[in-house]
Amino acid sequence: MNKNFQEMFAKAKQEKKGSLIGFATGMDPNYKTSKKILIEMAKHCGAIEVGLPFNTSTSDSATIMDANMRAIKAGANTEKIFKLIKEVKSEIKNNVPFLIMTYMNPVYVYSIKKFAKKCKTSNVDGVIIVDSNNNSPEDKELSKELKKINVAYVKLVAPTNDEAFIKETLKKCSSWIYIVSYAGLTGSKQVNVENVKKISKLIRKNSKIPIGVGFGIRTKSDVSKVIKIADAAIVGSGIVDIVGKNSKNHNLTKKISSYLKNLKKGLNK
Amino acid sequence: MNKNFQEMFAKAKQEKKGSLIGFATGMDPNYKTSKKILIEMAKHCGAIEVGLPFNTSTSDSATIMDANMRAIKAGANTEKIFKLIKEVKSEIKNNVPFLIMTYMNPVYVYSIKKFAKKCKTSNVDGVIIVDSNNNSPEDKELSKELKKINVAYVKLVAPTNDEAFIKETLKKCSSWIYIVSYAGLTGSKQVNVENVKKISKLIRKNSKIPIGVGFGIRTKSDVSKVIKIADAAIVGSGIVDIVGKNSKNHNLTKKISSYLKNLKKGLNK
Amino acid sequence: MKIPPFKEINSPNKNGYWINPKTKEAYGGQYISPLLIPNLQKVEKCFKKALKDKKFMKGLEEKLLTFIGVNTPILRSKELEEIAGGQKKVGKIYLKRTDLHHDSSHKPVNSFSSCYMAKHIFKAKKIICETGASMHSRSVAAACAMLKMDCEVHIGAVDAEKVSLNKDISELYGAKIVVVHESTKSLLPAMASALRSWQSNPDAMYVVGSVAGPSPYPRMVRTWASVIGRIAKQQFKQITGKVPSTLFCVCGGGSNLMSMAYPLLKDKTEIFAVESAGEGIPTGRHGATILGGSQMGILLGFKSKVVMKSAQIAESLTEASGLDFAAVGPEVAYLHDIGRIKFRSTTDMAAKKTFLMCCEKLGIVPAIEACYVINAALKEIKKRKNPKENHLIHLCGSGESNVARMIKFKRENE
Amino acid sequence: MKIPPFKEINSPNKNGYWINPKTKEAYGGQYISPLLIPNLQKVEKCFKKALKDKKFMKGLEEKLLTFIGVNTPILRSKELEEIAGGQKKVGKIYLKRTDLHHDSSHKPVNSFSSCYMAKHIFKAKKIICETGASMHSRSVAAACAMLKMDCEVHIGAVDAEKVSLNKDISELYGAKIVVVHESTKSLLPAMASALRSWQSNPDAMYVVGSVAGPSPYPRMVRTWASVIGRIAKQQFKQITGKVPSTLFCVCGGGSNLMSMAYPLLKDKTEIFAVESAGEGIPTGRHGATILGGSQMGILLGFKSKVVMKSAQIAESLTEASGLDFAAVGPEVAYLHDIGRIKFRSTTDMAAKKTFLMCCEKLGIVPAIEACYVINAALKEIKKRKNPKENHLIHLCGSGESNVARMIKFKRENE
Ligand SMILES: Cc1ncc(COP(=O)(O)O)c(C=O)c1O
Ligand SMILES: Cc1ncc(COP(=O)(O)O)c(C=O)c1O
Repeated sequence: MNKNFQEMFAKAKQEKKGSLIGFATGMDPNYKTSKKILIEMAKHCGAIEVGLPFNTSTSDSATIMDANMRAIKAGANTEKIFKLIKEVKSEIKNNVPFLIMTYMNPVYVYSIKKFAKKCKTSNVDGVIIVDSNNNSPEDKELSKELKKINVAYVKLVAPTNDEAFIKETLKKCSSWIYIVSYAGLTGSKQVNVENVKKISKLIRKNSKIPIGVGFGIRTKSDVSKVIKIADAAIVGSGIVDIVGKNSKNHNLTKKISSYLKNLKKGLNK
Repeated sequence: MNKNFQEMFAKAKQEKKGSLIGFATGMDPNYKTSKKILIEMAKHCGAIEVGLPFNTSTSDSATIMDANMRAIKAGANTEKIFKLIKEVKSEIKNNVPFLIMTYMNPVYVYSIKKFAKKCKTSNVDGVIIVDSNNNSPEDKELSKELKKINVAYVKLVAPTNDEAFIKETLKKCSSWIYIVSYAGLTGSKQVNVENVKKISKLIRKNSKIPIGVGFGIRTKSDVSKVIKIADAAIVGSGIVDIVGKNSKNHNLTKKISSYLKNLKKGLNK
Repeated sequence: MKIPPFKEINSPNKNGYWINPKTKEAYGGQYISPLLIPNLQKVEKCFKKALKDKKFMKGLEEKLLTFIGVNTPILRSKELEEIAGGQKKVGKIYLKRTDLHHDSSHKPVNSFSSCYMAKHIFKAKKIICETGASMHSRSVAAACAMLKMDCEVHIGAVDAEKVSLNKDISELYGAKIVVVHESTKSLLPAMASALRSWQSNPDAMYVVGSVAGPSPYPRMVRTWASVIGRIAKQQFKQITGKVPSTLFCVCGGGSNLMSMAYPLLKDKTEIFAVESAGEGIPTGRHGATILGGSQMGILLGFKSKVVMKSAQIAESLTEASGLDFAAVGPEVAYLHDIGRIKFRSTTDMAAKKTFLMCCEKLGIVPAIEACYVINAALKEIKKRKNPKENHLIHLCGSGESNVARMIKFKRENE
Repeated sequence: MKIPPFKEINSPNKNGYWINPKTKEAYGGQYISPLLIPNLQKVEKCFKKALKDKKFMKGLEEKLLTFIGVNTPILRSKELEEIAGGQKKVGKIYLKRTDLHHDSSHKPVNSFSSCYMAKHIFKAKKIICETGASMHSRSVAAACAMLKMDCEVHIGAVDAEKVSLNKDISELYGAKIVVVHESTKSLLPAMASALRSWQSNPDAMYVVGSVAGPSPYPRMVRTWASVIGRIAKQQFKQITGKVPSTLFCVCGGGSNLMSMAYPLLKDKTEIFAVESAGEGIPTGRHGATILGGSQMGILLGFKSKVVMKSAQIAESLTEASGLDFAAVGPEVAYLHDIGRIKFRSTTDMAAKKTFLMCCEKLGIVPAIEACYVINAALKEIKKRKNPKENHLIHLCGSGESNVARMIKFKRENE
């Protein structure tokens, strides 16, 4: 397991709390502001997912699609997102782990080996590839490369997946596993607690790996419900929404900060 | 031969002149004005064709189609056109022969026998049916009925017709024969003198019947050219044009009168 | 697939008349300026020559098969059977898919054949035609494009608006479009205008779009068009082992009706023709001839049943540009009067609803003209309630050019 | 007429990849949220079951013959031969008349087959699809209407304007239209939008409009669509005694190409695919994938040749909504890379002129997509100058929905 994630989950356990994982699209609305946002998020979140934008994403709602397009317009590409994370990590005081969340194309085009190496040199702690299939040669290669360098390969499981699929996924998954709480796009529905319970059970039957839950978590009460079952709550659209609506507002980071502070109140086990 | 036509051609011959036959749509623009027009025309023309309007005519240019529609709007029907001719003839001082020019439908619908009888009682001297085919039962019946009562049955021949057709036509034709001077609609082109020469020759080979020429005769010079070859020049669109453009003008009959006076200067053989 | 050969039955006499044996009434003939008589004689001669010319017929049939695509299928419609009450109650319903022709209607079969004859036998350089729904003009223009002839189309101003897609396609094919602003600004004055134009261009050939006009057109058009019915009859026998119990066709002038009915005239098939009742026959605003109070009359070169006001041809009115005609072809009137063809009618409103129904339930966009027949057929089939019958409906066209008006109708009615 | 049976060749491996034997490059696969993996497995299972289910296949083939009308003719075009230099110089040119299908393109063959499977084997109540030229949506919506399923169509806002006729017809068939305002507002974002919608409706079945998408779609679509080529191959042999010397198809995603090419892959036919060069490939404003500087990439569930700017999918641009796609299907990319299919391209301007030429010289209104292939085919045929060759061009659609834009183009250029 990646060291930073290990520490995060251990600390939370000690405090009888869950962890909050925040998502923001890298370079949304631009490099400078994105950097400020990520630094601010690192004060409140247990871990941070940075979206490496892809213009033909297939699982994102309009909120995150728009963020992707803003970032691409601002010049976002794989190289710059690595640079952004590296700079942010060097400026923050803590060891908050950072993940890159993206689709397979940017990774594949960049070259999987090079991408893995760059994770290491940029202090990236984990990678999530939304559209990576267990059977694809790219998935195999990426999981192998990330394992070598102890970067977490966090994989998604969804309410439609059966135990066989979850078992297969667990073989490659490292540090934690990501439950998609409903059948739908990021931020398009309310978190579905029943689904989470069902999938968690299947995971727990097969593994002790920490569980993060994402899709549809926006409020303190959402966080609270999820933390009763899982180890981490992932908040994406809620944050990206604030960025989208306040991209030229001087109070942007303050707004994010107070939004996250409130969510954290739901982290008690 | 109808007596009035006989007299007309005889008189013209004596004077070494051709005859002028004028056409106007009956009841165009309305009953009263049409009556004035016809009375005025009777002062200048050797004979008069009165159009019994049909809304689906197939050989008329826009000028006469429009006249038809004005007359129909003013309530024209077969009965009223007969009445109009009868009244006009009773008011004029001379024996100018009147023809009804129309399509087969109004005659057929009115009943051919009844139509022929009505010609007699309304002092109609002749009938022209633009779309009557030599082989149709209606043509046979109509020619028979008109013959009985000595009403002229004037038939059309065109530049596309061969000698056989002309011979066939002559069998039924009485009082005079009508040469269509070109392939086209009433008033749509200039009179074609070459055509007239060619057809006249074919007629003359087979008959001594007087020849009228129509289609495209508008000016004194047109009349003059035609009268060199034929016995009568028929002017239609030229008159109808004046009616169309001056239907509400108090000088309408004067305009027609001076138009006809000028045309008459072309009648010398 | 070969086209079953033509067999002449029900011929008109030498002057182009069908004679009712009981009443002696004559239908058809040739009522036109003497100017055009030689042309009509030439058309007739060419037509007779064409039918006997094996090379011509072979060339024509190949083009009908590969250019027009006359070998269209017959579709069993369980969906319509369901709507009519279920196959077990009303029998089976089949649709002849003439909508799948090149240029989307039955018209191209006659149009192409006539133009092919004009090119190779009449030796015309120019074609003149009139059009209602612009299905005819579209297919004449297509034929002229392929055969390198000039094409002049007469269309009423109202129709030019209503079916602008088909009009635009005619123009893309290179046709010269003459917009007619007379009387109803629809099919009837357009045909008068075309006939007038022919008189100014007697070297051109006129191609009529229905089984109307002066002799020999009614006979020639139904002979060419009957390719559709000859194939359909053969197909139907292959599918059901029999000729259809009933045949339903819409009737404007009667070309799609005759195209299907002609090869079945001597069979036991009950034949129904469907007219447009417009806003309802009693309102006087309709396109129904036989059911709309017609009498014998003479127009546009032929004698037939016509709706008139005193001696003037009445102004028809209907949503369907292809049915906007106050007369029917002479052979159709004759077949009605001798009792061989029965008539029904459908209002514009019912036809428009049938259009939406066909889209939503069949996945087919029918020409609006075809909706009149589908509606009336369903009613008749329901009434007959005979599970042993096999019904054949002529889906005589596809409705792309009606979409603009119909989507408006749909949105206004939701 | 029976549809020649399907024979599997060139299968992908069990993970849905075609493997280039030389480079070991893999094309295809399944790159999608885990949410949809079970659905894709179910689609694959249903597809395999369908192919083996005799009753299903019989029912499907009957509908393909009578509803879609797949038995369309092959037309010998002497007019095109003349344009290319004369038959004596360049050989014979034939057009496969897929434009005569119900709903006017090759799309309905796959659409109907997929929906029929969705109904009878997958047991879906709802279909989701994307569309470019709205030919696919139109035919999916028609199938859904007949099969009583809900239909949701994703269409780019630009295309919704461009091909509004087809969009309106989809709506008349009862489809729910989702207009997509992202990126190019055309086919590619529409497909992303459809895939997204499927994640929110995993009980629905997704029906792809080309040989693209995650496995098993590329294989399934080409298998269904190959009905067209199976019939065409048989017809061509009947007409000429041989398989075609050359085959020309346009290539957007590659479904009409594969529909015709698949049954000829093991034959000697030289196969050409034609892409849209838009305003010219060097301008970067085009819809050409293979010739437009593509590299291997992963998008919309599959790995194939893709035009990209850094790692982002490039924005294609072309007059033809059906070609507005920066990728080709994986099997197509594979067949190109192993040298089996050659590529050519045509600019928008040349395609538009070809559209007018086809109208004026052939009497055919082709889908604008088909004009790219006709133009390129004529060039290639001229160049080959081989009087012994028999050329086959896939006329993959009819252009009613392009008429509004093309009549404007004609009028502006006269
Ligand atoms: C599709 C369609 N059906 C029917 C008709 C009616 O004509 P007819 O009765 O001559 O077949 C038309 C005429 O344009 C038409 O376009
Ligand atoms: C008529 C037509 N041809 C071709 C295409 C291109 O698609 P594909 O290459 O998948 O056949 C389309 C797509 O909409 C189309 O509508």
